[in-house]
Order: sequence, then structure tokens, then C-alpha cells
Amino acid sequence: MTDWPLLTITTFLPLVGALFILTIRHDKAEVVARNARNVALLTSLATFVVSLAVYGAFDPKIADFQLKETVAWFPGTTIAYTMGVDGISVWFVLLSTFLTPICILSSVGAVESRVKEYMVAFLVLETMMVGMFAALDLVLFYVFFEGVLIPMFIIIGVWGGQRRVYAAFKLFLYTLAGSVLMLVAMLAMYIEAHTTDIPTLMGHSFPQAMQVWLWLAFFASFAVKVPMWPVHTWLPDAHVEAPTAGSVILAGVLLKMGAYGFIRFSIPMFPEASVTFTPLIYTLSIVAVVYTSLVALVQEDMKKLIAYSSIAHMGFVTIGIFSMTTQGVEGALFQMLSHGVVSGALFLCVGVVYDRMHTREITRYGGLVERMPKYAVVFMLMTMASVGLPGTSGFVGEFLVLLGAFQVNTWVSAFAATGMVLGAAYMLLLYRRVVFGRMVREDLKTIVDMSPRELAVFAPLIVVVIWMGIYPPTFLDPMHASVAKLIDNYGLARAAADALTLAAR
Amino acid sequence: MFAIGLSHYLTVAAILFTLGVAGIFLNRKNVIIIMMSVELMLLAVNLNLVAFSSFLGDLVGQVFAMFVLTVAAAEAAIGLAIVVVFFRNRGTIAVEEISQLKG
Amino acid sequence: MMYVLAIFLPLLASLVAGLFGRTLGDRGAQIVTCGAVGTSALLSIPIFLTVAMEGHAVTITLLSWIQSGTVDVSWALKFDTLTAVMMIVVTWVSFMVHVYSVGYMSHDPSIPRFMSYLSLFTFAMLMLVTSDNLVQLFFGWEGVGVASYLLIGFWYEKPSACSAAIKAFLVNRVGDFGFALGIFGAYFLFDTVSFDVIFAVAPEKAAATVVFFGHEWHAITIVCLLLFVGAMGKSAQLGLHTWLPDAMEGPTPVSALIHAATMVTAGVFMVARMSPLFEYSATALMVVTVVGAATAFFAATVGCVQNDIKRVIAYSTCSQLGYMFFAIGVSAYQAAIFHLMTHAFFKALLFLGAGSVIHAMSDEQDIRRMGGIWRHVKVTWALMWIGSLALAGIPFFAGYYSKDVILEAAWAAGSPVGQMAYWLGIAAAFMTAFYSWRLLILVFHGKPRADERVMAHVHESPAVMIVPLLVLATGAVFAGWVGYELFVGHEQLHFWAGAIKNLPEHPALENVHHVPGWVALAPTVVAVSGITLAFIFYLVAPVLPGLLAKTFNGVYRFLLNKWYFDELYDVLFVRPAFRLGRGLWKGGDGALIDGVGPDGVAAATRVIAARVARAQSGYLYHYAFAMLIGVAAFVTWYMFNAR
Amino acid sequence: MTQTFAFSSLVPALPELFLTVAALALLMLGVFRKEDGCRQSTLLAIIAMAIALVLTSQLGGSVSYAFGGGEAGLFVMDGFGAFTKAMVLLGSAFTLGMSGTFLEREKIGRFEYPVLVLFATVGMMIMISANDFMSLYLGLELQSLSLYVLAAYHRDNLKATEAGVKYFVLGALASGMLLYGASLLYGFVGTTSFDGLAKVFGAEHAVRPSLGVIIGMVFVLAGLAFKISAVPFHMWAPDVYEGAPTPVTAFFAVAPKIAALALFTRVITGPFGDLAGEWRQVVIFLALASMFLGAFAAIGQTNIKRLMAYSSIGHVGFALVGIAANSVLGIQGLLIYLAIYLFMNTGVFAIILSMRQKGRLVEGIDDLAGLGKTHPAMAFVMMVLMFSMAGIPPLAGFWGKLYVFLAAVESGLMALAILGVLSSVVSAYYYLRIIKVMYFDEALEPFDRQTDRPMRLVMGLSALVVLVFTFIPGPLLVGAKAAAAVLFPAAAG
Amino acid sequence: MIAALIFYMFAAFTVGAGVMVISARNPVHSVLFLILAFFNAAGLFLLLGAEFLAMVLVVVYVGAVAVLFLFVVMMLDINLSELREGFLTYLPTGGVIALVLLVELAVTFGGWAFAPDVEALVQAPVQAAASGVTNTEALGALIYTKYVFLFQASGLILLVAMIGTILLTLRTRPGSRKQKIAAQVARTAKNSVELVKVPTGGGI
Repeated sequence: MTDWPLLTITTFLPLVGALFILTIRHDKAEVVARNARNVALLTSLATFVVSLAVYGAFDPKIADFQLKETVAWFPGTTIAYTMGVDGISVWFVLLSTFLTPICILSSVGAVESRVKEYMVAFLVLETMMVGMFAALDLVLFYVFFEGVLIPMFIIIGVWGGQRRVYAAFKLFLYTLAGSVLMLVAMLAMYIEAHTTDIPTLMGHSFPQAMQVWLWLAFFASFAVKVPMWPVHTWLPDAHVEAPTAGSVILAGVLLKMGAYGFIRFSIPMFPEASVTFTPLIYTLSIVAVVYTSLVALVQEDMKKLIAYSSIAHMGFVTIGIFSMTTQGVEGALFQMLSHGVVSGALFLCVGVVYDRMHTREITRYGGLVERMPKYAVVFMLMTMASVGLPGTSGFVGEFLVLLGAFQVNTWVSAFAATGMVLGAAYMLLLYRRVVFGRMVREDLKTIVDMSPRELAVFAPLIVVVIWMGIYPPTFLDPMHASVAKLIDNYGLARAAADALTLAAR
Repeated sequence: MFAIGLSHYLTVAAILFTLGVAGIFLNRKNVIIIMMSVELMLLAVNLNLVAFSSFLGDLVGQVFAMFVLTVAAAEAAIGLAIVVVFFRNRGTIAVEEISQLKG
Repeated sequence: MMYVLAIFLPLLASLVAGLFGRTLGDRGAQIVTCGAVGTSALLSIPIFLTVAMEGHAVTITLLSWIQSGTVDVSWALKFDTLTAVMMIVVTWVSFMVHVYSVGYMSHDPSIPRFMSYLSLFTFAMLMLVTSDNLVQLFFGWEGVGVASYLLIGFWYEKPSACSAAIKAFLVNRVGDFGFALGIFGAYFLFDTVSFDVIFAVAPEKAAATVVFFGHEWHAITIVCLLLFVGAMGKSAQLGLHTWLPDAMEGPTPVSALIHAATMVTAGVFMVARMSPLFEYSATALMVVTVVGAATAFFAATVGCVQNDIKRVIAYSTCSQLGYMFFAIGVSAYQAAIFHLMTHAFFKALLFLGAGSVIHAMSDEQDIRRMGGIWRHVKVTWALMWIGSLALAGIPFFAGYYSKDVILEAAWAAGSPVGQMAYWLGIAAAFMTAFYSWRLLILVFHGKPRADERVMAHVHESPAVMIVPLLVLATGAVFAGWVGYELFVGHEQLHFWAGAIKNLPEHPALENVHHVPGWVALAPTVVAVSGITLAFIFYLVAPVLPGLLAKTFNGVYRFLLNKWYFDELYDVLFVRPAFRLGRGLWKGGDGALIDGVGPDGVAAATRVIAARVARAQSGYLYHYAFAMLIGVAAFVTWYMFNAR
Repeated sequence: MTQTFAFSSLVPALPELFLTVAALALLMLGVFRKEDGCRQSTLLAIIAMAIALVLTSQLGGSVSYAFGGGEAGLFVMDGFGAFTKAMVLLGSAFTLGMSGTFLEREKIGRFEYPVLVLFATVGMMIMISANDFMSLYLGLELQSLSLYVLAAYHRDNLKATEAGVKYFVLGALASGMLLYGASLLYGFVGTTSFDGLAKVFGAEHAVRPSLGVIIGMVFVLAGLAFKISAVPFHMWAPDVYEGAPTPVTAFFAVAPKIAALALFTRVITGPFGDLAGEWRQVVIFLALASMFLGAFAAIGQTNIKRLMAYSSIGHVGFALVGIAANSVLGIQGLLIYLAIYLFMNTGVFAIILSMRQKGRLVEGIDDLAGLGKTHPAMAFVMMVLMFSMAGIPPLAGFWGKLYVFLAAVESGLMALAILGVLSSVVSAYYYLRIIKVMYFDEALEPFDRQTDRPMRLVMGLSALVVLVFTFIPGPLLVGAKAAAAVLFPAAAG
Repeated sequence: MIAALIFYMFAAFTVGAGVMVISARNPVHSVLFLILAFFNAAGLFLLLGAEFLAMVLVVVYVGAVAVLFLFVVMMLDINLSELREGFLTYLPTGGVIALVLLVELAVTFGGWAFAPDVEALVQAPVQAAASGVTNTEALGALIYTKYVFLFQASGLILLVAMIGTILLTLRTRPGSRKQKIAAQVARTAKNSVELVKVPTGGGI
């Protein structure tokens, strides 16, 4: 079983599906659309099954990378096709493969034009996402990291809303500007360390001065992806204009790429620079939490509100990562997974009503609970998960992050905790304005509750949200070994650096 | 001053060359004058080559100069042909009128 | 098994009623939920007997929960005396409210939903009281918060109900903010969040300090104060009380269950639970005392002038919670819990009675439009009297025992804050009696002020509502007398069996039995005089209140507007938050970040692009000139930078 | 003075000789046929190029000289030459293959066209193999004169003739500069041979170059920079690209550019190899200016040919980054970049050549609107090519950029690398704009059905190369590395 | 001394003529000044001992290229009155930059130095005059042997120039008549001469 290249299969299976869809030809557009949809759904489900096999083959007790595959790639360089997962990345692989079929299923009613291309774009996107989390080579990582932009650009631009062009360009150019700097840094690392192998690089200690600017270059890329304040403004636009499934993937997986990058690169490879810049991260994260929460409070557009809330939630994540405590890092990871599911579900919730009313204006809604009780329940659950109610997935991550941060810096923890209050404020206001109240608008009177298909879309999300809230060890246990290793190495590097500075004195 | 050295020739060539260059961008009205300026530049080059050839005692410079002359003749032919074609289309060869393509 | 069942039955019922409400039907949902909670209530009795009376405290670990590094939190049920007492209170009051709701909500279109929420609340509350660590406590804490939110906003089409629900949740969140930090602090200090370990280690850490917000503080004080902030939120203490009166927007059974008997007392329970920690921080205790006393006084003053029947009782609740807290502040945790229990009975009784009145008056809540209905609703009237008597602390009713012991303890603490608390408590007791009877008189006695149509419909509530009232009334009458010895009397040490810790330095409870006679008598005296005053004002000389209000218009308005807390918060927090949000959105994100960042760069790029394109003029001589400049520049560069 | 002439000494120049003979034969054929045999001549010319390609591929094994003794020979053939010549031949053949239909439709198909392309190609190959300033100059002029004529080929078209005038005048100016610089270098060293120059500047002599030499070098570089259209010697490019007939533009954008860059590389690594400290500043400036101007100026364009001109200016900037690195890695990067550029550009021009509405030629970017719906396959190819040109992984264009920047970083040119990647972000904007027009905008009027098989072939091939390169990068990398190593004998040894 | 004077004369005339080329009002005059410049440059070549090149310059350049210029200028029939306006507008900046370049070049050339071992690198040293080999002969010996490649290449360039010029300018006008040699040669008396019997005495 384990001698199968499981990760490669997981990564490229969607691509195979996409190629298959490309061959679909028929005179009738509906037939093509239906076939494309079915193939895409089957492919993504198969991919999910394979990724479960990855999880099965994964040994949570081992901290190192597992299921490694290496194939020579660029002759004359160390750039190789190296894949592998550890306790951190395996979750993101699963998250990607988990969300994709849901997105595909959810787009049945939402996307009616150019379905074939849409499905192809989504499957290509899945390949890129999975590949990015499984890549163990610097350049390979970059290829996937950057390649995500292509399908995303198309998805937003073709199937997006009114200002889709602006949003698509903003997303693309903003993130590209950040990541090209990272590319230069990666090249410099290759020149310095003579390798592009990520595990090897983790063991390589870069000179301190070099670390600083390498860190900054990586930061430029990851901060945009996370996104951290003040480079977050692409996110609300992208979210608002993207089709529902696009928003789900954007919030669910793409935002995690930045934070994943921090964990995979910034901290283990540039520990001393990370120490130097931790206050910066804290400051920006806190500003992000408070600032975006306040901004979310006054949004008129449902998606925009959730988009801003995503920024706030990712602020918690960055705090947790840079607290460099076991709880902080594990909490951040957990928060990422949770946020992936919850914000995805929230965007789907918006999508449900958007498909019916074709507006995302909060004021156009109200009193939905009257005609859509099931919807109200699901939305409520996800709202509560977003707010961080204990017993839902949102709590565990938030709690661990703040707990971890408190051990290091009480100010940070306290300021970040205000996000708990503000987060509850905007989410409940949103819920109230959309779902509660009297149904006054005539056009809402005929709105229908969720269809069985929509419920099927939400069911797995609901299960996961509650599972993560009630029994998080399923998710936390496999992380322990890898996180412990990360923190140990970081501590060692810091100690070594301290010793060095002392000696220099 | 009276001993004529290499520098004298080089300076004359430099002046000619500069005149040629200046002729190209100072000229507003006539493309043919620009082409004559190019001829001046090539003359300067030839002067340079011959002068070096003479002072180095090496014939290669003169060989080079000869090829330059040959090519210059060919160039002049092509250039004038193009100008003639342009004139047929536009009815003028004033430099300022050659500005359909821009941006 | 019995233990687990007692806790999880309500959850099960809630899920069944919530998810399958449509198939079950109203009746089915009612049966399921009442049955489950009733079973829990019944089970709580043997549990109480085993745990409290026989002293068999147990902890049942169910499932691992959060495990990360040294953080190791499990789903566990801890049963000790404190829990057992709370369980009795919670399950029984809850059961009564469930039953009462069957009648009260009979005309509502979404009964299963309501019953489901109630059961959900019961489950969360039980989780709260049985928690064996701070995090699970927090789970229950938030769970009851959500249930409260859902129930306050139960009539979602009412904008005021929705606002009240959100307000309740948010104000609680502010408290939780402190609570959460308190948990982090506790973990930071003790490296665990488990009660047993914390309590065991607390004495060793009594002198520990912690750097918090850049200063060095006494560690336990900080942790306690932070936890207390949480308690203030949940228990509506001064400053974070504003949500409680608004919460009356919910259906009356909810007010009875959540906003009188159980949830609001969670703060008291939590601080009592943490007594082994609070005991080591004199400062924290002092703060608790001051806040409690101030709340008791403040809420009582406001209660005197309110006109909404439920709001009056709500302020009364707030005030009584203040009593409990200053009891805790003087280390009389037992007295606080005792009062908590008696209060649960009589306050639930009062609320349900008020509900019965409202029911009878066709949903009228303003006491100025009631009056003279006692003849029509005799049972309710009698029960309300019992409740009020208990509340006012008239001897031999439940409230008398618990309130007296609190005031005595405050006096007996012998500290300045204790003294202050005592006097404020006495003042509050006077006002309590006054507003209770103001309410009784305005509602039941005198001339009817409601219109004909309403009066014609005034009727006694059905049995399903009255029976729970009777049960609660029994509690309101006898609970004090029954519990006195166990809770605060001579058997208390044996009874609590270590569930509550008192340091020898804090002997208030011991000294209760040795206070001067006038101290013990004063509460009763002021209560009676308060009642008398109420009679004078509202029955004998009804012009007086108006006259008084006119004379002291400022004071009256100040009280009527609840000390302007809502307005203050509105100006201080709510409006600025929205204004700031809008400003940051339009100004920060829109103008500044986007304007300077992406959009600015894009605009600049376009300008540059246009310039560059213009430079491509189409003129040959410009092109040639550019080349010349290029060459000349390079040559010049080398002339001056030649190696 | 009598030297025995051995024909075997001509072997290194065999492809050039073959192509020359073929061109002359085609000329004769064309002259003595009655009707305009553009199509047949084109086909024959492509076959001739294919044969030349085969011949070239046989020659790259080792360094060999022709026309003159040993290393001072006028003509050199080596791995680098073979690699770049192969690219030039491919580029010429592709663009020639795409032009037949176009010329016929525009009724300007004449047999001279393929002949001139062949002569230009011979000129490029001589340039690439130049080992002496004289052969450099003659090769350059052979190419340039053919190109001047080709630019004005559509002689009844005002734009085309204007393009011809501009190209000619500025080209002559550039040649003059180049020559002037060459004369100064000759004056200093006493020889025009690359090897002679390299020896003088080489380590064993360690001559501190006089200012005159530096000025000479600057003039030579300026002349060459014109040919590769590097800023500020680029001004001709947009106008000529727009004005010239589209197949000619396609040709301009590919083969001469590659040849000129190869020549640039040879000059800079050969005779000036040890003057890196001097020329590097110039090259860095050229690279930066080209990258940024290419990126910014293209943004406002509405004509797609003009846009491609600016795009190629930008690409030259990136290629120059590889040259600036002055290392095996850098030249390897340059060659990879050029090879990928070759395929990308021919693909794009194949699409531009297919832009016809109701038989009328269109060149506006807006005319592409809705291509994603009307011609999905073509739009897909264009999208892939545009993302690739923007340098987005996993498409081939990314790897070209990766290699040149890797080389820059290796050589310590960090600022150049950073500014370079930033300029690539700016340039991404206009590539994206084309994708936006094709996919996000509503369709106006569909293009005529494309029936030209060679055109479809070129499109498909370019898209395939761009897509598949990531999976099979090996052959190109190894080839480019071997070719680059030739220029740095010291590093290889 | 005399040589210096002659140099200065030639140099001055060359430069002066060059100035006039770019500044003359009438393009025909420009061409004539260009011819003057070429003549004087030929003189300078003679001074430098490059007789063959001097002759080529006069014969080829003046004889062919300059005349071609003249021909085109005349043919294109340019309106003289429009010319020469705006010459001065760009003179200041353009002139300054040109002057800067010139000064820099002149400064550099003031102290021209050859590479140290330049003699070793010279590929085709000039034979001593005593050897009796003339300049033309020496050049011929080089061009047809060592530089035959370049010679051929320049031939190709001229061929391209021919093709290009013809391609661009040759037009076959529908009405124009051409001499058809083959047709002429193929004519026979039989089909081109008609013998008519003229009746004598009939008058015309």
C-alpha cells in the first residue's frame, strides 16, 4: 500500500479528471454540463478517498516527513520532484480534498454557463492546492503556490459578479507581487545552501543578516496570502466577486497557504529573524483582528462581512504561529482547519440565498427563518462556530491560540481576545439582519428552504464542525509529533543564536 | 602642432561622426539628408579605420574600410528605395510626416 | 451511569425535539423534553443524597477533549456537594419551567423549538456545574449563553427581542473575555486547567507573581480578578448588568429559568467553585465585595421606579446577585450558595407568577395599567405574595435565612468593605421590600387601571402552570428553613466536605453566629418598614409618589433611566465602534490602504504607462535622439567612473 | 601568398553555404517562372531550413573554425552556435510557414519573400558564428538589409513603408555606432579578431583598458542593443512591429532577436569576457530599463502587434539579466529563456495571424473579445501562452525567468533580481488583460474559421511545449547547459 | 610641414563640407557638399597611404552613390520652401549633448594608446614600400585569400540590395511597352514583311 505514490496520485488525479472533461463533446450544452459535473464530482470524491488513504498510511507518531517520493526533475540542479507530508501538511491535503467535492456539488444551481470550463478550473485548482501542501521542494512548492492563481483568476473573472474584473486582477497582481519577492529569496537560499530540499533546508542555518531579508521576502508573500493587515484589501473584493464555490476555496484553502508558509518556511528556516520580527507579526495581527472586526461590523454585503471576518480569524492564526508555543501552533493549525470548514460553510450559506435572490445585500433579506428553518439552523450553527462557541470547531483553535499567546505575551493575548467580543458582534448582527426579524420584503415571501442537494452539501461540513468541537484529538493528535519537532528545533536554533550573540559580545 | 599624429585624424573623424549623428536628429524636413548624415558617419568610421591601419602598419583596417564602403553603398541603395516607396504612398519625405506609428 | 444520564438526557431531548420537532408534533416535543428533564430532576435527588449527604464525591471522565502540550482537558463530570446542590436547583427549577411552559406557550406556533432550547439550556447548565476543569466550565458557560441568546430572541420577529438577545450575548462576551484570560492566567500559573490540581497547588503559589501588561502583579489576584470579570458578565454585576433587564424580552418562563434562577447565578457558582483560589487573594475578595454591594444597592434603586413588571423583578434579581457576591467577598461562599438556592426558588416563583399575571392580562406588562385583579387570579396572587415575602426576607420564609446570614456575614467580616457592604445591603433590603410591595399593590390591589376588554379576560392560569408555581412556592417557603443548618449552620463543614474552602483568616461565616442582635434584626426591620412605605405610597396616599418624583425630578429621572448606563455605553462603545468601523472601512481600507496601495499603484502605473507611450512620439528624430542620449550617457558614465 | 584551399575547412560553415546556395537557387527559380510562386518557394525554403537544421545539429560537437587560421578564423562553430542557430532556423521556418496564407490573402505573395527570409537567416547564422568584427558586421548587415526590405515589403501600404523608413534610418545609425566602436577597438588592439581582443583583455595580459577602448565597447554595445531592441535603443521596435506586415512582425519578433542576443552574448563573453566589470553596468542598465519600459509602455496599448513589441522589449530585458550574470548559469538561463520565448512568440503570432473578421484583418486587442466562447481552442492556447509570458508557473515561461534570476542571484545581482521580478508583476497586468478580454468580455464578432493547417500546427505545438516543458525539462536544460559552457572554457575546465 | 598644411586643408574642408551637408537649405546642395566631403576625405586617405581606398571612395562613392542620391533628390521633387524650418528648435539641447559627446571623444583621443604588445597581434602587416608591393596589390592579396569569406558575404549583401531595390520600386505599368528580344529575334521575314503588289502608275 505504502509503496504506491499516494501523494502523487492525490495531486494529479484531479488533473486527469480535468483532461477527461476536456474530451467531453456533445451537441447539447446541458449534456456536456451534466457530464462534466458528474466527472468532476466523481474525480474529486475519488481524490478524497485517495487522500484518506494517505491519512491511513500516515504514522502520527513520526515527526518527520512521510510517504516521501522523489524523482529527479531539473538536471544540473537540486530541483527535484519531492513530495511528502508531515503531521501539519497532511491536514491541509485533506482539507483541500474535502472541500473540493463540496464546492463542485454546491455549484450545480449556481453555475450554468461554461460548466465544462468551470469544472476543469476547479480540478486544476485542486491539483495545485494539494500539490502545494505536499511539495517538499522549494521550487516545486513555488510552482504550485503560484499556479493556484491561474484557475482562481479564471474562476473569479469568468463566473464572478459585477466587479469581477477588478477583483480578479487585484487578487492576481497583489499576490503575485508578494510571491515574486519570495521567489528571489528562494533562489538566494538555493545559492546559499546548495539545495532546494525543504527538509534539508530546515536543518540549514542561514547567516543572521541574510535571514532577516529572506524572512522579509517570504513575509511579503505569505502576508499577502494570509492576508495580514494592511495587505488584506484584495480579499474582500475577491470574495465578494467570486462565485460561491470560489469563495469557499479561497477562504477555505487559499488563505491557509500563507500561514502554512510561515510554519513551513519562515519559522524553521529563519528562526532568528522570526524572533526579531515576532513583535511585528503580533502588532499586525492584533491590528488585523480589531480593525477588520470593526470594519466587518458595518458591512452591507454578506460576503464582504464574512471576508473581513476571515481576515480577523487569520489574525489569530498568525498570532498562534508566532507565539511558538505548543498550544499556540497547534491552535493555529486547528484554527486554520476549522476556519477552512466554517468560513467555507458560511460562504455556502450566503450562496444558498444568493442563488435564490441574486443579491448579497444584507438589507434585502430579513426574517428568512420563517420560510427557511433548516437554513436558519445550519446558518446558526456556522455562525456560532465562527464566533468560537465551545463545542464547535471554532473554539478549540481560538482557545489554544490565545492560551499559547498568553504564555508569551499577555498584551497580545488580551488584545486578540477582544476579537472574541467583536467577532460575536458582527456575526450575530449579520445573522439577525438576515435570518431574524419580520419578513417584510415581498420577493422573499416565496423563497424556499434548502433542497436535499444543498443539505447534502452542508451535511459533511456540519459533521466536521461538531466533530472538531467535541472530539478534537482526532485532529490534534497527529500534529503533536511534528509540532513538537518544529518547536524543539526552533528552540535549539534560538539558543544557538543567543549563545553566538553572547560570544560575540 | 605641426606634427600630424593619429589623434588629429581621430579628432577629425570624431567631428565628422558627431556631425553625422547631429544631422540625424536635428534634421526635421528631409529623410534623404538623414541618409547623407549616415554616410558622413560611415565616412568617419572609414577615416578612423584607415588612420589606425596606417599608424599600426596593418592592412586589416583598410580591408575593413573597404567592406564598410561596399555595405554603405548597398545600404544607400536600399534606403533610397524605401524612401521612394514611402514617397509614393505619402507624397512627401518630410521627417515630421513620418509619424503615423506612435504610442 | 445515573450521573451521565442525568446530564445528557436533556441534550438528547433537545436534539430530538429540535431536529424532529415537526414529526413529533408539539405534544411529542413537550413530552420528550419534560420527561427527560423530569428524569434528570428525579435523578438529581439520589445524586444529591449520595454526593452531598453521604459525602461520596466522584469525578467521571468521559472523553478526551483538548490535548496539546501540557494542556490536557477532558470531558469530565465532577460531582461534589456544590455540584449536587446546583444540580438540584437547576434540574428542578428547569423541570418546573418546562412544565409551566407547556401551558404558557400553548398558543405559540413553534413549541418544539422552544422546548428544545429549554432543554439545551438545561444541558449546558448541567455541564457548567459538573465541570471538573475551567475549560469545560467555559463550555457550559458559553452554552448557557447561547441558549439564553436563542431564548431571548425566541420571538425573532420582534426587533427589540433580537436586539436584547444580541446585547445579552455580547455583554456576556465581554465578561467571557475576562474569563478566558483568567483561564489562560490560571494555566500560566498552574500549568493545568483542572480544578483538583489547581486547588491542590494554590497554597504553594500564594505568593507567586506574574508579569501582566508590563507590570508585576500578585498572580492569584490577577487570575481571580479576570475570572471575576467573567462572573460579572454572566451574573449581571454593576457595569455588565445592562443586558439582564433587556433580556426580559424573552418569554417569561425563560426569564424565570435563565435570568433569575440558574444562568445568572453561574457567576456566583463559578466564584464559589474557585474559592480555594479566591481565598488567597484579599484584593480580589475586596473587589468582589465592593462590586457585589454596589450592585445590590444600585439595582434596588432602579427597581423602585421601574414600571414593567418583569423589569422590576429583573432588577431585583440583579440586586440579589449583588448580595451573593458580597457574601462571597467576605468569604461566606456557603451563604452565597445558600442564597442562590433560595433565590432560585422564590425568584422563579415570582417570575412565573408574573408570567401568569401577564398571561391573564393578555400580555400586558406595564404595572401602571394593572391593578385590582387579585380577585380574579387568587392563586397567582397568593403565590406572588409568598414569593415577595421570601424576597423581602420576612422571617421564616426562605429569603429570610439566606439574606440574613449574608448581611450578618458582611458585618462579621470585620473589614471596612464588609461594613460598607452591610449598610448598602441594609439599604437595598429596604428598597427591595418597597419595590416588591409596590409591585404587588399596583398589580393586584387598588382600582383596575386596565381597559374593560382586558379586564374581562382576566382569568386564572391553567393547572399546568399553577402546579409548578406551587412546587416552587413550597421551596420558597421551606428551603431556607431546611437548608440553613446544612449550608451555613453547624453542619456546614461536614456538608460541603471541602467543596468550598475557607481560610482561617476569613472567619466571617463562623462569626455570623456571634453578631450583635441589632445586626441580625436590622434586615427584618427595614424590610417591614419598606413594606409599610409601599402601602403608604401606593394604597393609602397614591399622590405621594408622583409628588416625590416631581420634587426630586433629577433623581427620579436618573433612576428611571437606570443610571444612564445604556446611554453611556451607547456613547462610549456602541456608536464609536460603528463609527470607527465605517471610518476604517471607507477611510482606512478604501482611501488609505487601497488608495495608496493597489489602486494608487495601479493609477500611478497607468500614468507612467501613458507618459511612456507619449514618449514614443513617432518622430524619427526623437528616436535617434534617445539613442544618442543613451550612448552619451554611457560614455559620460565611464568618463567619470572609469576604474 | 598562395594558400592551398581545402574544402574540408568549409565544413563548419556548411549550413550557411547550403542555405546560400538554396537561396540563390530559389531566386533563379522564382525569376524564371511565369506566375508568382510564393507558395512553392516558401515550401522549398522551409525544406532548405530543415536540411540546414539537420546539418547544424551535426556540427555543434566541438569548437571548429573556418576561414582563417585557427582561433583567429573569421568564423567559429561550436555548441553555442549550434544551439542558437537551431533556434533561429526553427523560428524562421515557423514564421515562414505561417506567412503563406496571409501573404496570399493580402495579395502580396511574391517569390522574393522566402528568398529574403533565407538571406536574412544566413545573415543571422553568420552573426552567430562571427569570430571577428568584420564577419560580425557583414553578417549583421546581410540580415539587416533583408529585414529593412521585409519591413517595407508591403510597399503599397503606408504603415509598412513608414516602418521601413524608420527601421532603416535608425538601423543605419546603429550600424554606424557599432562600426565606430569597432574601429576604436581595432585601433587599440590592432586586430579585429575576437580572440585577439580576448587575449589582450585576458588575464594573462591584464591590460587595463584605456578609456578609448571602453568608449569603443560602449558604442559596440549600443549598436548591438539596437538590434535586440533594448531600452533606450528600442524606439524602432513598436513602430516597426505595428507597421510591418504581420508575418514579418512575427519573424522580427523571433529569429533576429534570438540571433542578435546570441551575438550579444558571444561578443560580451568572448572579446569582452574579461571586461565584465566594465560592461556589466551597461547591461544591467539595459536590462532594467527594458524590463520596466516593456512592462509599463505595453499597458496602454490597443494594437496587439504593438503590445507584442513592448512585450518583446520586456523579454529582452529578462534575457539580459541572464547575460548580466556572466556565468554558465546565466547563459544557460538565457538560452532556456530564448528557446521558450521562441515557442511562445510563434504561438501568439499564429493567433494574431488568425485574427480575421469577414476576411478583413484586425489587430485590436478588443477584437479578441469573447474568444473564449467563439473559439475555445484558440483562446485556450492564447491563455496558456499569456500566462506563460507573464511567467506564472507551472508554464514554461516561468522556468526561463527562474533560471535567469537564479543566475543573477548567484552572481550577487540581488537588486537586479528583485527589480526584475517586480517588473514582471507589472507586465503580468497586460498579459492578464488579454486573457480578460478573451474570457471575461462578451463576444463581438467571431473570427473567420481558421483553415490554415500550418497555423493550427504552430499553435498546437507552442501550447504543447509551454504546457509540457514543466514535466520534461531535461533535454532543453542539458542542451542549454552544454551550449553555455562552451563560452566559459575556464569554468568548464 | 607641408604635409601638415595639406592635412589641415583636407581636414578643414571635410569638416566644413560635413557641416554644410546637414545645414544646407537645399538638399541638392547637401549632396554636392557630401561629394566635396568625400573628395577631401579621399585626400586624407592618400595622406595615410591608402591609395586604393582613396580611389574607391572617389570612383564608387562619388561616381555611384552620391549620384544616386542626387538622382533621388531630383526625382522626388521636394518643395524647397518648406524645408529647413524648425532646424533650430532642438539645436540647443541636441547640440549640447552632441558637443559633450564630441568633447569626450576628443579628450579620449588626445592621448590614444595602443595595446602594449600590439605588434604581435597585427594580422596583416603592411609590407615595406621597398618590397614593391603596392597598396592595391596587398589589399587584393588579402581580400581574395584570407578574407574571401567576407568578400563573398559582401557580394551577398549587394545581391540582397539589388533584390530589395527591385522588389520595392519596380512597377510594371499596364501601358508601358517593353522590348521583347525573343520576339524580335524570332521574327522572320515571312510573317513580318508583307509584299504588296503595287499597281504601277496608279498614284497614291
